[in-house]
Amino acid sequence: MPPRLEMRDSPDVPHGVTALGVVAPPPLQISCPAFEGSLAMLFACVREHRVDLMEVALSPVCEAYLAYLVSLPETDLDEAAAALAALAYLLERKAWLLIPVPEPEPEPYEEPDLPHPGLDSDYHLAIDALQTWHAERADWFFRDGEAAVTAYELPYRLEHVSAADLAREFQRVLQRAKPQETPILSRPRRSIADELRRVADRLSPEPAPLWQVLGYAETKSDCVYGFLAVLELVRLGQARVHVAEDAVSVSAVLAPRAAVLAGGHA
Amino acid sequence: MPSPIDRTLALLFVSTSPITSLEISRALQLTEGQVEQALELLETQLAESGPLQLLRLAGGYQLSTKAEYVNDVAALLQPERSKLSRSLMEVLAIIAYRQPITTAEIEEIRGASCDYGIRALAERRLIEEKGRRPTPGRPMLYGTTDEFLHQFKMDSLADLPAVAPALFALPVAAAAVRESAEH
Amino acid sequence: MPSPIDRTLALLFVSTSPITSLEISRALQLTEGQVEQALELLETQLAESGPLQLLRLAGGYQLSTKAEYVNDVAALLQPERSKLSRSLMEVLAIIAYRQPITTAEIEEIRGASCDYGIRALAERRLIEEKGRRPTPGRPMLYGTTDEFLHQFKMDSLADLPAVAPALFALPVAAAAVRESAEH
Repeated sequence: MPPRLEMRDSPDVPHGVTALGVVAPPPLQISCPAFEGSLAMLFACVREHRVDLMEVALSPVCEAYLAYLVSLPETDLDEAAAALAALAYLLERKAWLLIPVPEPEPEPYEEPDLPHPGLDSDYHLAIDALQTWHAERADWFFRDGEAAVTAYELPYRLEHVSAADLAREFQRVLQRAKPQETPILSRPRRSIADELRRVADRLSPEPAPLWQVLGYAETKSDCVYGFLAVLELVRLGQARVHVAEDAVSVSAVLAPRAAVLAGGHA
Repeated sequence: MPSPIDRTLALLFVSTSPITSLEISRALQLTEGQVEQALELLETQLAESGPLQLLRLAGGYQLSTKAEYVNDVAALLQPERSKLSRSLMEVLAIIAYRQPITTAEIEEIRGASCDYGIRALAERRLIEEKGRRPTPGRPMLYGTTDEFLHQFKMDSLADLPAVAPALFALPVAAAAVRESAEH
Repeated sequence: MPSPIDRTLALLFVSTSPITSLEISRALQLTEGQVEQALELLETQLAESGPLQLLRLAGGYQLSTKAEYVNDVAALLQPERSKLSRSLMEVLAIIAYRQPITTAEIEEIRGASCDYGIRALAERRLIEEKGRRPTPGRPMLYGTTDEFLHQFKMDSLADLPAVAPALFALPVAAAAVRESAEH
């Protein structure tokens, strides 16, 4: 089995294209007192100032890289190039570190020291404290969000409103509520058949209250005619009356419409 | 052990819609009588000092800020003014002229919901509950308050400006009105 | 004219999230000094009696019921108590102390994946995206929200538990906490 495949089994660095779409360098493993891990990890750690590059000898890494290039006939060029770029970066950084410079090297981003991998006990203490606070906080209750705000959309200024405004408003509401009725000059003649038809139209198989069945009635005589029509429909077996404790309701008996009307005329 | 008054106040504080004395008594494991008593004391206590007041609304109780803080509250919340004024005015006018009246009747006249209006007007102490109508469902009746008379500079409801009499008789009690239409 | 204390209380009552003394002073047209004084008096007054308390939370002031009323209120509201799992707490703690931080960094500290944690915490609005780090890949940076401060009863990040001063890397909190740790 070629050494390269063994190296790819390393869990630290996936082979090939990473999730970020960047080609990862081959998983060359480096092991020294200051650092243990892959070339990619070393690159990342140096970049983020988590490893002192002065403590890591780079010449064995370069040798390993050359061995990797030589030993693998089917070397992936992208992969090899990525490793070369990482190695070049490390060598340049180390060169900068070795040459005393009057000005500090400019850093694009200041990264704080990260603790050692794995959660240390300090975090556990902090988590415990936060958990306690969270539990204590659950003992407090606040005014509920949305409902409260709508309840306060009320600053209606009354200083400029008079009783006359109130009257005008009332009149306006009433006008909107019911348009002016046209006066009835003479009482029209009525046909009981029309009345039956009107009532039958409003009946459904579901029992409905009497007032709903007579809903169109606007005058006392409307009510009387409507009621007579209901009685007639009941007599003809086309409607049924249900008497409950506090209400009377009427339902239709399903039958051909023609029979009703014929009955009415009869 | 906190007093029933304080415990009741805590519940009212967290409720943003009216709660009944029954709900309070269940939560606090007190009798309804004890809760009613606590509510009465709380109402007096709040009325005497502080910016809050206890309202009796739709058969339940609710806390709100007193009317004199409305400008402060408005300055903080910056609510929409113009949109609401008209609908509040309508509900108030209907209640003033047709009291005592149920919400269903107000809605019939207006052709629109009036829950918000009732609440907002009660918060301003312009209307209050006036008992229940002895019909099925025992709906709550609303009427105007002394504060309403004071705000509109009236001595009694008789001072309300007259409205065209023909329009005056309308839906409320359908039978009565329909009868009058026949004459 | 109502007192500044009562007027402040009225505003706190209608606010459903923390409000700052600046917001109060603007609404009441008082100086911030006057408001701060009123808040201080109000805090003492509420602490002495009644079921409410004044809290400094997430950079503002807010009223809540006192902890001894928890059972009464819970009996009324029957709230769903959502406890955060230990693994969510780990991710949250790392973000809180090391913000702004990338998922890769969190995973490195924890030694375990944190995708689920990030999503769950963001859904609870405890954390949010805080921009991208200007490094290759431009990874997303995460930090805590005001809701986090509110849920963990903190006024600012400087209130993070000082049990572990070594954890502080963020410039905001670091100074304050290290100072307090020195005393």
